Amino acid sequence: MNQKLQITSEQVGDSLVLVPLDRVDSSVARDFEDFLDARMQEGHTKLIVDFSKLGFISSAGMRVLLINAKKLKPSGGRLVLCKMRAGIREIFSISGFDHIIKICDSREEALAAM
Amino acid sequence: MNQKLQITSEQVGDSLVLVPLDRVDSSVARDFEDFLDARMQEGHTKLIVDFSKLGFISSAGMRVLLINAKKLKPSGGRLVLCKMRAGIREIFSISGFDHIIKICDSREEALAAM
Amino acid sequence: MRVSEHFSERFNVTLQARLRDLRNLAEMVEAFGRMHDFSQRTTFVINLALDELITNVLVHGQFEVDVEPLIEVELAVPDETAILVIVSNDVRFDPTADTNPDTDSDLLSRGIGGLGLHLVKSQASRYSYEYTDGRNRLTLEYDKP
Amino acid sequence: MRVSEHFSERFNVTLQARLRDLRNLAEMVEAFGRMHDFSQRTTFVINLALDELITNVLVHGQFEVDVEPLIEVELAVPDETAILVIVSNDVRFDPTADTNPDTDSDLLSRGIGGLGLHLVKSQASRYSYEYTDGRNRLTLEYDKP
Ligand SMILES: Nc1ncnc2c1ncn2[C@@H]1O[C@H](COP(=O)(O)OP(=O)(O)O)[C@@H](O)[C@H]1O
Ligand SMILES: Nc1ncnc2c1ncn2[C@@H]1O[C@H](COP(=O)(O)OP(=O)(O)O)[C@@H](O)[C@H]1O
Repeated sequence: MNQKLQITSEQVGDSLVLVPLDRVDSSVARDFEDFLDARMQEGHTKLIVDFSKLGFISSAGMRVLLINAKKLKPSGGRLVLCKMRAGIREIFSISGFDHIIKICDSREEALAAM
Repeated sequence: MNQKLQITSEQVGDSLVLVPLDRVDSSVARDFEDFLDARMQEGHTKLIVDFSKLGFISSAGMRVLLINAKKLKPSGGRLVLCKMRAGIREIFSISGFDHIIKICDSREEALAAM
Repeated sequence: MRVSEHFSERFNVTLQARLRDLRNLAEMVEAFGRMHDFSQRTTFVINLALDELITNVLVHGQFEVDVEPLIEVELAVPDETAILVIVSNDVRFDPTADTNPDTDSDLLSRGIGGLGLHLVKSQASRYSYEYTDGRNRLTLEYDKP
Repeated sequence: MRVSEHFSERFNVTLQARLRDLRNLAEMVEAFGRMHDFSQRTTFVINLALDELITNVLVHGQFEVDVEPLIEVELAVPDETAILVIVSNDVRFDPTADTNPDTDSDLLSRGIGGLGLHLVKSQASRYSYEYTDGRNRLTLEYDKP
Protein backbone atom coordinates (compact mmCIF):
# COMPACT_ATOMS: atom_id res chain seq x y z
CA MET A 1 0.00 0.00 0.00
CA ASN A 2 2.41 2.54 1.31
CA GLN A 3 5.12 3.18 -1.29
CA LYS A 4 7.47 4.51 1.39
CA LEU A 5 10.21 2.74 3.25
CA GLN A 6 9.27 2.08 6.85
CA ILE A 7 11.88 1.27 9.48
CA THR A 8 11.67 1.27 13.24
CA SER A 9 14.88 1.51 15.26
CA GLU A 10 15.85 0.72 18.80
CA GLN A 11 19.06 1.30 20.76
CA VAL A 12 20.22 -1.83 22.61
CA GLY A 13 23.46 -1.26 24.54
CA ASP A 14 25.84 0.35 22.05
CA SER A 15 24.11 -1.28 19.07
CA LEU A 16 21.33 0.22 17.00
CA VAL A 17 18.75 -2.37 15.93
CA LEU A 18 16.89 -1.49 12.73
CA VAL A 19 13.66 -3.27 11.82
CA PRO A 20 12.58 -2.56 8.23
CA LEU A 21 8.92 -3.32 7.59
CA ASP A 22 7.39 -5.25 4.71
CA ARG A 23 9.50 -4.50 1.63
CA VAL A 24 12.94 -3.22 0.71
CA ASP A 25 12.50 -3.38 -3.04
CA SER A 26 14.40 -1.46 -5.68
CA SER A 27 11.94 1.44 -5.48
CA VAL A 28 12.98 2.17 -1.87
CA ALA A 29 16.60 0.96 -1.95
CA ARG A 30 17.82 4.53 -2.30
CA ASP A 31 15.82 5.63 0.74
CA PHE A 32 17.22 2.65 2.63
CA GLU A 33 20.74 3.78 1.76
CA ASP A 34 19.97 7.35 2.88
CA PHE A 35 18.52 6.03 6.11
CA LEU A 36 21.63 3.98 6.91
CA ASP A 37 23.87 6.93 5.96
CA ALA A 38 22.00 9.18 8.36
CA ARG A 39 22.47 6.65 11.20
CA MET A 40 26.20 6.49 10.47
CA GLN A 41 26.35 10.30 10.33
CA GLU A 42 24.84 10.28 13.80
CA GLY A 43 27.83 8.22 14.92
CA HIS A 44 26.27 4.76 15.02
CA THR A 45 28.86 2.14 14.07
CA LYS A 46 27.24 -1.01 15.40
CA LEU A 47 24.16 -1.74 13.34
CA ILE A 48 21.90 -4.75 13.48
CA VAL A 49 19.24 -5.21 10.82
CA ASP A 50 16.43 -7.37 12.15
CA PHE A 51 14.60 -8.99 9.19
CA SER A 52 11.68 -10.35 11.21
CA LYS A 53 9.19 -7.85 9.74
CA LEU A 54 10.61 -8.00 6.23
CA GLY A 55 8.75 -10.03 3.63
CA PHE A 56 10.72 -8.90 0.60
CA ILE A 57 14.16 -7.72 -0.38
CA SER A 58 15.77 -7.69 -3.82
CA SER A 59 19.37 -7.27 -4.95
CA ALA A 60 19.09 -3.47 -4.78
CA GLY A 61 18.39 -3.68 -1.04
CA MET A 62 21.05 -6.37 -0.52
CA ARG A 63 23.58 -4.15 -2.27
CA VAL A 64 22.85 -1.32 0.17
CA LEU A 65 23.60 -3.67 3.06
CA LEU A 66 26.85 -4.76 1.41
CA ILE A 67 27.97 -1.19 0.77
CA ASN A 68 27.30 -0.23 4.37
CA ALA A 69 29.07 -3.27 5.75
CA LYS A 70 32.07 -2.12 3.70
CA LYS A 71 31.79 1.46 4.94
CA LEU A 72 31.71 0.41 8.58
CA LYS A 73 34.69 -1.94 8.43
CA PRO A 74 37.61 0.58 8.38
CA SER A 75 36.26 2.38 11.46
CA GLY A 76 35.93 -0.86 13.42
CA GLY A 77 32.15 -0.76 13.11
CA ARG A 78 29.96 -3.66 12.15
CA LEU A 79 26.74 -4.54 10.37
CA VAL A 80 25.03 -7.78 11.42
CA LEU A 81 21.78 -9.21 10.06
CA CYS A 82 19.32 -11.45 11.88
CA LYS A 83 15.95 -13.20 11.80
CA MET A 84 15.64 -13.77 8.07
CA ARG A 85 12.87 -15.97 6.76
CA ALA A 86 13.95 -18.98 4.69
CA GLY A 87 13.49 -17.54 1.19
CA ILE A 88 15.48 -14.42 1.98
CA ARG A 89 18.17 -16.40 3.81
CA GLU A 90 18.52 -18.48 0.67
CA ILE A 91 19.26 -15.57 -1.64
CA PHE A 92 21.84 -14.21 0.79
CA SER A 93 23.50 -17.57 0.68
CA ILE A 94 23.27 -17.97 -3.12
CA SER A 95 24.78 -14.52 -3.56
CA GLY A 96 27.68 -15.40 -1.27
CA PHE A 97 26.78 -12.44 0.96
CA ASP A 98 26.68 -14.70 3.99
CA HIS A 99 30.47 -15.08 3.69
CA ILE A 100 30.82 -11.33 3.89
CA ILE A 101 28.10 -10.13 6.23
CA LYS A 102 27.39 -11.91 9.49
CA ILE A 103 23.88 -13.38 9.54
CA CYS A 104 22.45 -14.62 12.85
CA ASP A 105 19.27 -16.51 13.63
CA SER A 106 18.24 -14.46 16.66
CA ARG A 107 18.65 -10.90 17.80
CA GLU A 108 20.49 -12.11 20.92
CA GLU A 109 23.06 -13.86 18.76
CA ALA A 110 23.45 -10.70 16.69
CA LEU A 111 24.01 -8.59 19.80
CA ALA A 112 26.53 -11.11 21.09
CA ALA A 113 28.36 -11.03 17.74
CA MET A 114 28.91 -7.27 18.01
CA MET B 1 -6.37 -12.30 3.03
CA ASN B 2 -8.59 -14.08 5.45
CA GLN B 3 -11.50 -15.70 3.59
CA LYS B 4 -13.58 -15.78 6.79
CA LEU B 5 -16.18 -13.36 7.97
CA GLN B 6 -14.94 -11.28 10.89
CA ILE B 7 -17.31 -9.42 13.15
CA THR B 8 -16.77 -7.86 16.54
CA SER B 9 -19.77 -7.17 18.76
CA GLU B 10 -20.43 -4.97 21.72
CA GLN B 11 -23.44 -4.62 24.03
CA VAL B 12 -24.50 -0.99 24.51
CA GLY B 13 -27.53 -0.64 26.80
CA ASP B 14 -30.10 -3.09 25.41
CA SER B 15 -28.67 -2.88 21.88
CA LEU B 16 -26.06 -5.15 20.37
CA VAL B 17 -23.64 -3.28 18.11
CA LEU B 18 -22.07 -5.45 15.41
CA VAL B 19 -18.96 -4.28 13.57
CA PRO B 20 -18.20 -6.44 10.52
CA LEU B 21 -14.62 -6.08 9.29
CA ASP B 22 -13.41 -5.54 5.75
CA ARG B 23 -15.75 -7.46 3.45
CA VAL B 24 -19.24 -8.93 3.47
CA ASP B 25 -19.13 -10.35 -0.04
CA SER B 26 -21.23 -13.16 -1.48
CA SER B 27 -18.71 -15.77 -0.31
CA VAL B 28 -19.41 -14.92 3.35
CA ALA B 29 -23.05 -13.77 3.11
CA ARG B 30 -24.24 -17.13 4.36
CA ASP B 31 -21.93 -16.92 7.41
CA PHE B 32 -23.23 -13.40 8.01
CA GLU B 33 -26.78 -14.71 8.00
CA ASP B 34 -25.86 -17.51 10.43
CA PHE B 35 -24.13 -15.00 12.67
CA LEU B 36 -27.20 -12.75 12.83
CA ASP B 37 -29.45 -15.77 13.39
CA ALA B 38 -27.31 -16.85 16.31
CA ARG B 39 -27.57 -13.40 17.88
CA MET B 40 -31.36 -13.47 17.49
CA GLN B 41 -31.46 -16.99 18.96
CA GLU B 42 -29.65 -15.56 21.96
CA GLY B 43 -32.56 -13.16 22.38
CA HIS B 44 -31.08 -9.99 20.91
CA THR B 45 -33.79 -7.95 19.20
CA LYS B 46 -32.11 -4.57 18.95
CA LEU B 47 -29.26 -4.82 16.51
CA ILE B 48 -27.04 -2.06 15.19
CA VAL B 49 -24.65 -2.81 12.37
CA ASP B 50 -21.77 -0.34 12.42
CA PHE B 51 -20.26 -0.13 8.90
CA SER B 52 -17.18 1.87 9.91
CA LYS B 53 -14.80 -1.06 9.40
CA LEU B 54 -16.52 -2.35 6.29
CA GLY B 55 -14.94 -1.62 2.92
CA PHE B 56 -17.14 -3.85 0.83
CA ILE B 57 -20.63 -5.26 0.73
CA SER B 58 -22.54 -6.69 -2.24
CA SER B 59 -26.22 -7.47 -2.79
CA ALA B 60 -25.85 -10.85 -1.06
CA GLY B 61 -24.84 -9.12 2.16
CA MET B 62 -27.47 -6.42 1.75
CA ARG B 63 -30.12 -9.10 1.32
CA VAL B 64 -29.12 -10.68 4.64
CA LEU B 65 -29.66 -7.34 6.35
CA LEU B 66 -33.05 -6.96 4.70
CA ILE B 67 -34.15 -10.46 5.70
CA ASN B 68 -33.14 -9.86 9.29
CA ALA B 69 -34.83 -6.48 9.45
CA LYS B 70 -38.00 -8.32 8.33
CA LYS B 71 -37.54 -11.06 10.91
CA LEU B 72 -37.15 -8.59 13.75
CA LYS B 73 -40.17 -6.46 12.92
CA PRO B 74 -43.04 -8.71 14.17
CA SER B 75 -41.40 -9.10 17.60
CA GLY B 76 -40.95 -5.34 17.98
CA GLY B 77 -37.21 -5.65 17.43
CA ARG B 78 -35.16 -3.45 15.16
CA LEU B 79 -32.13 -3.44 12.90
CA VAL B 80 -30.40 -0.10 12.36
CA LEU B 81 -27.31 0.57 10.24
CA CYS B 82 -24.74 3.31 10.74
CA LYS B 83 -21.42 4.81 9.68
CA MET B 84 -21.46 3.77 6.02
CA ARG B 85 -18.86 5.17 3.67
CA ALA B 86 -20.18 7.09 0.66
CA GLY B 87 -20.00 4.30 -1.96
CA ILE B 88 -21.87 1.85 0.23
CA ARG B 89 -24.42 4.46 1.30
CA GLU B 90 -25.09 5.07 -2.38
CA ILE B 91 -25.97 1.46 -3.20
CA PHE B 92 -28.30 1.28 -0.20
CA SER B 93 -30.01 4.34 -1.55
CA ILE B 94 -30.15 3.12 -5.18
CA SER B 95 -31.62 -0.17 -4.01
CA GLY B 96 -34.31 1.63 -2.06
CA PHE B 97 -33.16 -0.16 1.10
CA ASP B 98 -32.84 3.15 2.92
CA HIS B 99 -36.63 3.44 2.81
CA ILE B 100 -36.89 0.12 4.60
CA ILE B 101 -33.95 -0.06 6.97
CA LYS B 102 -32.99 2.91 9.11
CA ILE B 103 -29.52 4.19 8.23
CA CYS B 104 -27.83 6.67 10.60
CA ASP B 105 -24.63 8.64 10.25
CA SER B 106 -23.31 8.01 13.74
CA ARG B 107 -23.54 5.24 16.29
CA GLU B 108 -25.10 7.68 18.77
CA GLU B 109 -27.89 8.43 16.32
CA ALA B 110 -28.41 4.70 15.78
CA LEU B 111 -28.65 4.08 19.53
CA ALA B 112 -31.10 6.97 19.89
CA ALA B 113 -33.23 5.54 17.05
CA MET B 114 -33.68 2.23 18.92
CA MET C 1 13.01 1.81 -37.29
CA ARG C 2 9.93 1.06 -35.27
CA VAL C 3 6.66 2.90 -35.61
CA SER C 4 5.14 4.43 -32.51
CA GLU C 5 3.58 1.81 -30.25
CA HIS C 6 0.59 2.55 -28.13
CA PHE C 7 -0.88 0.37 -25.47
CA SER C 8 -3.21 0.87 -22.57
CA GLU C 9 -2.37 -0.32 -19.13
CA ARG C 10 -4.53 -3.23 -18.11
CA PHE C 11 -4.79 -6.35 -16.16
CA ASN C 12 -6.42 -9.57 -16.98
CA VAL C 13 -7.29 -12.62 -14.92
CA THR C 14 -8.58 -15.99 -16.05
CA LEU C 15 -10.18 -18.08 -13.34
CA GLN C 16 -12.47 -20.91 -12.72
CA ALA C 17 -15.55 -19.42 -11.13
CA ARG C 18 -15.06 -19.88 -7.39
CA LEU C 19 -16.65 -17.79 -4.70
CA ARG C 20 -13.61 -18.11 -2.50
CA ASP C 21 -11.51 -16.25 -5.06
CA LEU C 22 -13.60 -13.08 -4.86
CA ARG C 23 -11.53 -11.62 -2.07
CA ASN C 24 -8.18 -12.22 -3.77
CA LEU C 25 -9.57 -10.89 -7.02
CA ALA C 26 -10.73 -7.79 -5.15
CA GLU C 27 -7.23 -7.35 -3.79
CA MET C 28 -5.82 -7.45 -7.32
CA VAL C 29 -8.32 -4.80 -8.37
CA GLU C 30 -7.35 -2.70 -5.35
CA ALA C 31 -3.65 -2.95 -6.24
CA PHE C 32 -4.40 -2.03 -9.85
CA GLY C 33 -6.58 0.83 -8.61
CA ARG C 34 -3.70 2.15 -6.52
CA MET C 35 -1.41 2.03 -9.56
CA HIS C 36 -3.86 4.21 -11.44
CA ASP C 37 -5.10 6.40 -8.62
CA PHE C 38 -8.67 5.16 -8.82
CA SER C 39 -11.01 6.74 -6.32
CA GLN C 40 -12.21 4.55 -3.45
CA ARG C 41 -15.64 4.65 -5.05
CA THR C 42 -14.44 3.35 -8.42
CA THR C 43 -12.54 0.48 -6.84
CA PHE C 44 -15.64 -0.33 -4.83
CA VAL C 45 -18.07 -0.36 -7.74
CA ILE C 46 -15.69 -2.45 -9.89
CA ASN C 47 -15.43 -5.01 -7.11
CA LEU C 48 -19.19 -4.85 -6.67
CA ALA C 49 -19.63 -5.70 -10.37
CA LEU C 50 -17.19 -8.63 -10.05
CA ASP C 51 -18.95 -10.01 -7.00
CA GLU C 52 -22.42 -9.75 -8.56
CA LEU C 53 -21.50 -11.08 -11.98
CA ILE C 54 -19.29 -13.95 -10.85
CA THR C 55 -21.82 -14.96 -8.21
CA ASN C 56 -24.52 -14.97 -10.87
CA VAL C 57 -22.50 -17.27 -13.13
CA LEU C 58 -22.10 -19.66 -10.20
CA VAL C 59 -25.65 -19.45 -8.95
CA HIS C 60 -27.67 -19.05 -12.14
CA GLY C 61 -25.27 -19.92 -14.97
CA GLN C 62 -25.96 -22.98 -17.06
CA PHE C 63 -23.20 -24.82 -18.83
CA GLU C 64 -23.10 -27.10 -21.84
CA VAL C 65 -21.82 -30.61 -21.22
CA ASP C 66 -18.01 -30.77 -21.14
CA VAL C 67 -17.55 -27.04 -20.62
CA GLU C 68 -15.26 -26.13 -17.77
CA PRO C 69 -16.68 -22.98 -16.12
CA LEU C 70 -14.48 -20.05 -17.03
CA ILE C 71 -14.40 -16.44 -15.93
CA GLU C 72 -12.16 -13.88 -17.57
CA VAL C 73 -11.83 -10.45 -16.10
CA GLU C 74 -10.07 -7.62 -17.87
CA LEU C 75 -9.60 -4.16 -16.47
CA ALA C 76 -8.02 -1.53 -18.68
CA VAL C 77 -7.46 2.20 -18.39
CA PRO C 78 -7.01 3.40 -21.95
CA ASP C 79 -7.74 6.99 -21.06
CA GLU C 80 -9.83 8.77 -18.49
CA THR C 81 -12.09 5.72 -18.36
CA ALA C 82 -11.75 2.36 -16.64
CA ILE C 83 -13.10 -0.46 -18.79
CA LEU C 84 -14.08 -3.68 -17.09
CA VAL C 85 -14.84 -6.69 -19.27
CA ILE C 86 -16.25 -9.85 -17.73
CA VAL C 87 -16.34 -12.92 -19.94
CA SER C 88 -18.03 -16.18 -18.99
CA ASN C 89 -18.75 -19.38 -20.88
CA ASP C 90 -22.14 -20.22 -19.41
CA VAL C 91 -25.07 -20.32 -21.83
CA ARG C 92 -26.22 -17.05 -23.30
CA PHE C 93 -27.58 -14.62 -20.75
CA ASP C 94 -27.88 -10.90 -21.34
CA PRO C 95 -27.59 -9.04 -18.03
CA THR C 96 -28.28 -5.71 -19.70
CA ALA C 97 -31.87 -6.72 -20.43
CA ASP C 98 -34.27 -5.23 -17.91
CA THR C 99 -34.46 -7.26 -14.71
CA ASN C 100 -36.98 -4.86 -13.24
CA PRO C 101 -35.81 -4.62 -9.65
CA ASP C 102 -38.32 -3.95 -6.99
CA THR C 103 -36.89 -0.92 -5.24
CA ASP C 104 -40.06 0.72 -3.98
CA SER C 105 -42.26 -1.80 -2.25
CA ASP C 106 -42.30 -1.92 1.51
CA LEU C 107 -40.37 -4.05 3.94
CA LEU C 108 -42.67 -7.02 4.27
CA SER C 109 -43.82 -7.44 0.68
CA ARG C 110 -40.45 -6.74 -0.85
CA GLY C 111 -38.90 -9.22 -3.28
CA ILE C 112 -35.18 -9.67 -3.19
CA GLY C 113 -34.27 -10.81 -6.71
CA GLY C 114 -32.81 -8.64 -9.41
CA LEU C 115 -30.98 -6.28 -7.12
CA GLY C 116 -27.39 -7.21 -8.03
CA LEU C 117 -27.62 -6.43 -11.73
CA HIS C 118 -29.56 -3.24 -11.04
CA LEU C 119 -26.78 -2.00 -8.76
CA VAL C 120 -24.04 -2.94 -11.22
CA LYS C 121 -25.73 -1.16 -14.11
CA SER C 122 -26.61 1.90 -12.06
CA GLN C 123 -22.98 2.44 -11.05
CA ALA C 124 -21.48 2.22 -14.55
CA SER C 125 -21.17 5.19 -16.90
CA ARG C 126 -21.96 2.89 -19.84
CA TYR C 127 -22.38 -0.82 -20.39
CA SER C 128 -22.87 -3.23 -23.26
CA TYR C 129 -23.26 -6.94 -23.78
CA GLU C 130 -22.39 -9.31 -26.59
CA TYR C 131 -22.38 -13.04 -27.07
CA THR C 132 -19.59 -14.23 -29.32
CA ASP C 133 -17.65 -17.48 -29.71
CA GLY C 134 -19.79 -19.16 -27.09
CA ARG C 135 -18.98 -16.52 -24.52
CA ASN C 136 -20.97 -13.92 -22.66
CA ARG C 137 -19.09 -10.66 -22.72
CA LEU C 138 -20.23 -7.78 -20.53
CA THR C 139 -18.39 -4.46 -20.81
CA LEU C 140 -18.77 -1.90 -18.05
CA GLU C 141 -17.21 1.56 -18.31
CA TYR C 142 -16.46 3.96 -15.51
CA ASP C 143 -15.56 7.55 -16.41
CA LYS C 144 -12.97 9.49 -14.40
CA PRO C 145 -12.09 6.47 -12.28
CA MET D 1 -22.57 -29.25 -28.87
CA ARG D 2 -19.33 -27.75 -27.62
CA VAL D 3 -16.06 -29.64 -27.47
CA SER D 4 -14.24 -29.77 -24.18
CA GLU D 5 -12.55 -26.48 -23.36
CA HIS D 6 -9.36 -26.35 -21.42
CA PHE D 7 -7.70 -23.28 -20.02
CA SER D 8 -5.14 -22.58 -17.40
CA GLU D 9 -5.70 -20.07 -14.68
CA ARG D 10 -3.51 -17.05 -15.16
CA PHE D 11 -3.14 -13.40 -14.68
CA ASN D 12 -1.66 -10.84 -16.90
CA VAL D 13 -0.66 -7.23 -16.38
CA THR D 14 0.46 -4.66 -18.93
CA LEU D 15 2.26 -1.67 -17.50
CA GLN D 16 4.56 1.11 -18.31
CA ALA D 17 7.76 0.33 -16.52
CA ARG D 18 7.59 2.32 -13.28
CA LEU D 19 9.46 1.50 -10.12
CA ARG D 20 6.63 2.79 -7.98
CA ASP D 21 4.33 0.06 -9.34
CA LEU D 22 6.50 -2.79 -8.03
CA ARG D 23 4.72 -2.92 -4.71
CA ASN D 24 1.23 -3.00 -6.20
CA LEU D 25 2.34 -5.59 -8.74
CA ALA D 26 3.73 -7.67 -5.86
CA GLU D 27 0.36 -7.43 -4.13
CA MET D 28 -1.35 -8.78 -7.24
CA VAL D 29 1.09 -11.67 -7.31
CA GLU D 30 0.44 -12.31 -3.63
CA ALA D 31 -3.32 -12.38 -4.20
CA PHE D 32 -2.88 -14.74 -7.16
CA GLY D 33 -0.54 -16.87 -5.05
CA ARG D 34 -3.20 -17.15 -2.34
CA MET D 35 -5.76 -18.25 -4.95
CA HIS D 36 -3.45 -21.06 -5.97
CA ASP D 37 -1.92 -21.91 -2.62
CA PHE D 38 1.59 -20.92 -3.64
CA SER D 39 4.19 -21.37 -0.93
CA GLN D 40 5.59 -18.22 0.65
CA ARG D 41 8.88 -19.03 -1.07
CA THR D 42 7.33 -19.22 -4.55
CA THR D 43 5.54 -15.92 -4.13
CA PHE D 44 8.79 -14.41 -2.92
CA VAL D 45 10.94 -15.63 -5.81
CA ILE D 46 8.35 -14.58 -8.38
CA ASN D 47 8.28 -11.09 -6.91
CA LEU D 48 12.07 -11.12 -6.78
CA ALA D 49 12.16 -11.89 -10.50
CA LEU D 50 9.71 -9.07 -11.22
CA ASP D 51 11.70 -6.56 -9.18
CA GLU D 52 15.01 -7.52 -10.79
CA LEU D 53 13.76 -7.70 -14.37
CA ILE D 54 11.61 -4.58 -14.32
CA THR D 55 14.34 -2.61 -12.59
CA ASN D 56 16.80 -3.76 -15.25
CA VAL D 57 14.56 -2.57 -18.06
CA LEU D 58 14.35 0.82 -16.35
CA VAL D 59 18.01 1.09 -15.45
CA HIS D 60 19.75 -0.63 -18.36
CA GLY D 61 17.10 -0.98 -21.06
CA GLN D 62 17.56 0.94 -24.28
CA PHE D 63 14.61 1.92 -26.41
CA GLU D 64 14.20 2.75 -30.05
CA VAL D 65 12.92 6.21 -30.84
CA ASP D 66 9.12 6.49 -30.47
CA VAL D 67 8.79 3.33 -28.43
CA GLU D 68 6.79 3.74 -25.25
CA PRO D 69 8.40 1.51 -22.60
CA LEU D 70 6.17 -1.49 -22.01
CA ILE D 71 6.27 -4.32 -19.52
CA GLU D 72 3.94 -7.28 -19.75
CA VAL D 73 3.79 -9.80 -16.97
CA GLU D 74 1.94 -13.07 -17.25
CA LEU D 75 1.67 -15.62 -14.51
CA ALA D 76 -0.05 -18.91 -15.27
CA VAL D 77 -0.51 -22.18 -13.42
CA PRO D 78 -1.27 -24.73 -16.12
CA ASP D 79 -0.40 -27.65 -13.90
CA GLU D 80 1.95 -28.24 -11.00
CA THR D 81 4.15 -25.46 -12.34
CA ALA D 82 3.92 -21.68 -12.15
CA ILE D 83 5.02 -20.04 -15.39
CA LEU D 84 6.07 -16.41 -15.27
CA VAL D 85 6.58 -14.58 -18.55
CA ILE D 86 8.06 -11.10 -18.59
CA VAL D 87 7.90 -9.22 -21.86
CA SER D 88 9.60 -5.89 -22.51
CA ASN D 89 10.08 -3.77 -25.61
CA ASP D 90 13.59 -2.47 -24.94
CA VAL D 91 16.29 -3.45 -27.44
CA ARG D 92 17.36 -7.06 -27.51
CA PHE D 93 19.00 -8.23 -24.31
CA ASP D 94 19.31 -11.87 -23.34
CA PRO D 95 19.35 -12.18 -19.55
CA THR D 96 19.95 -15.94 -19.74
CA ALA D 97 23.45 -15.38 -21.15
CA ASP D 98 26.09 -15.74 -18.45
CA THR D 99 26.52 -12.56 -16.44
CA ASN D 100 29.23 -14.16 -14.34
CA PRO D 101 28.38 -12.87 -10.91
CA ASP D 102 31.14 -12.39 -8.44
CA THR D 103 29.94 -14.41 -5.47
CA ASP D 104 33.25 -15.44 -3.97
CA SER D 105 35.56 -12.49 -3.65
CA ASP D 106 35.95 -10.81 -0.30
CA LEU D 107 34.16 -7.86 1.20
CA LEU D 108 36.38 -5.03 0.07
CA SER D 109 37.21 -6.14 -3.46
CA ARG D 110 33.74 -7.35 -4.23
CA GLY D 111 31.93 -6.13 -7.33
CA ILE D 112 28.22 -5.58 -7.08
CA GLY D 113 26.97 -5.99 -10.64
CA GLY D 114 25.35 -9.09 -12.05
CA LEU D 115 23.75 -10.24 -8.83
CA GLY D 116 20.09 -9.70 -9.71
CA LEU D 117 20.00 -11.95 -12.76
CA HIS D 118 22.04 -14.60 -11.00
CA LEU D 119 19.50 -14.74 -8.17
CA VAL D 120 16.54 -14.84 -10.54
CA LYS D 121 17.99 -17.69 -12.57
CA SER D 122 19.12 -19.66 -9.53
CA GLN D 123 15.60 -19.66 -8.07
CA ALA D 124 13.80 -20.88 -11.20
CA SER D 125 13.31 -24.54 -12.06
CA ARG D 126 13.80 -23.68 -15.75
CA TYR D 127 14.12 -20.53 -17.82
CA SER D 128 14.27 -19.53 -21.45
CA TYR D 129 14.56 -16.40 -23.50
CA GLU D 130 13.40 -15.38 -26.94
CA TYR D 131 13.28 -12.19 -28.93
CA THR D 132 10.27 -11.97 -31.21
CA ASP D 133 8.25 -9.13 -32.74
CA GLY D 134 10.58 -6.57 -31.24
CA ARG D 135 10.04 -7.88 -27.75
CA ASN D 136 12.24 -9.53 -25.16
CA ARG D 137 10.42 -12.47 -23.69
CA LEU D 138 11.82 -14.22 -20.63
CA THR D 139 10.02 -17.32 -19.35
CA LEU D 140 10.70 -18.53 -15.82
CA GLU D 141 9.19 -21.75 -14.50
CA TYR D 142 8.74 -22.76 -10.89
CA ASP D 143 7.83 -26.37 -10.14
CA LYS D 144 5.48 -27.27 -7.30
CA PRO D 145 4.72 -23.63 -6.51
N1 LIG E 1 -25.34 -15.89 -15.61
C1 LIG E 1 -26.69 -16.01 -15.55
N2 LIG E 1 -27.30 -17.00 -16.23
C2 LIG E 1 -28.64 -17.12 -16.19
N3 LIG E 1 -29.45 -16.29 -15.52
C3 LIG E 1 -28.92 -15.28 -14.83
C4 LIG E 1 -27.51 -15.08 -14.82
N4 LIG E 1 -27.26 -13.99 -14.07
C5 LIG E 1 -28.44 -13.53 -13.64
N5 LIG E 1 -29.46 -14.29 -14.08
C6 LIG E 1 -30.91 -14.08 -13.84
O1 LIG E 1 -31.11 -12.70 -13.59
C7 LIG E 1 -31.76 -12.51 -12.32
C8 LIG E 1 -31.29 -11.23 -11.66
O2 LIG E 1 -29.95 -11.34 -11.21
P1 LIG E 1 -29.44 -10.42 -10.03
O3 LIG E 1 -29.79 -9.02 -10.32
O4 LIG E 1 -27.99 -10.67 -9.82
O5 LIG E 1 -30.26 -10.88 -8.74
P2 LIG E 1 -30.29 -12.26 -7.99
O6 LIG E 1 -29.10 -13.05 -8.41
O7 LIG E 1 -30.24 -11.84 -6.58
O8 LIG E 1 -31.58 -12.88 -8.33
C9 LIG E 1 -31.43 -13.77 -11.55
O9 LIG E 1 -32.39 -14.03 -10.55
C10 LIG E 1 -31.42 -14.83 -12.63
O10 LIG E 1 -32.72 -15.26 -12.92
N1 LIG F 1 17.18 -4.91 -19.98
C1 LIG F 1 18.52 -4.81 -20.11
N2 LIG F 1 19.06 -4.19 -21.18
C2 LIG F 1 20.41 -4.10 -21.32
N3 LIG F 1 21.30 -4.59 -20.44
C3 LIG F 1 20.84 -5.21 -19.36
C4 LIG F 1 19.43 -5.36 -19.14
N4 LIG F 1 19.27 -6.05 -17.97
C5 LIG F 1 20.50 -6.31 -17.50
N5 LIG F 1 21.47 -5.81 -18.32
C6 LIG F 1 22.92 -5.93 -18.14
O1 LIG F 1 23.17 -7.08 -17.34
C7 LIG F 1 23.93 -6.73 -16.20
C8 LIG F 1 23.57 -7.61 -15.03
O2 LIG F 1 22.26 -7.31 -14.54
P1 LIG F 1 21.86 -7.65 -13.04
O3 LIG F 1 22.25 -9.07 -12.76
O4 LIG F 1 20.45 -7.32 -12.83
O5 LIG F 1 22.81 -6.73 -12.15
P2 LIG F 1 22.86 -5.15 -12.01
O6 LIG F 1 21.63 -4.59 -12.62
O7 LIG F 1 22.94 -4.94 -10.57
O8 LIG F 1 24.12 -4.75 -12.74
C9 LIG F 1 23.64 -5.27 -15.97
O9 LIG F 1 24.67 -4.64 -15.26
C10 LIG F 1 23.51 -4.76 -17.39
O10 LIG F 1 24.77 -4.49 -17.93
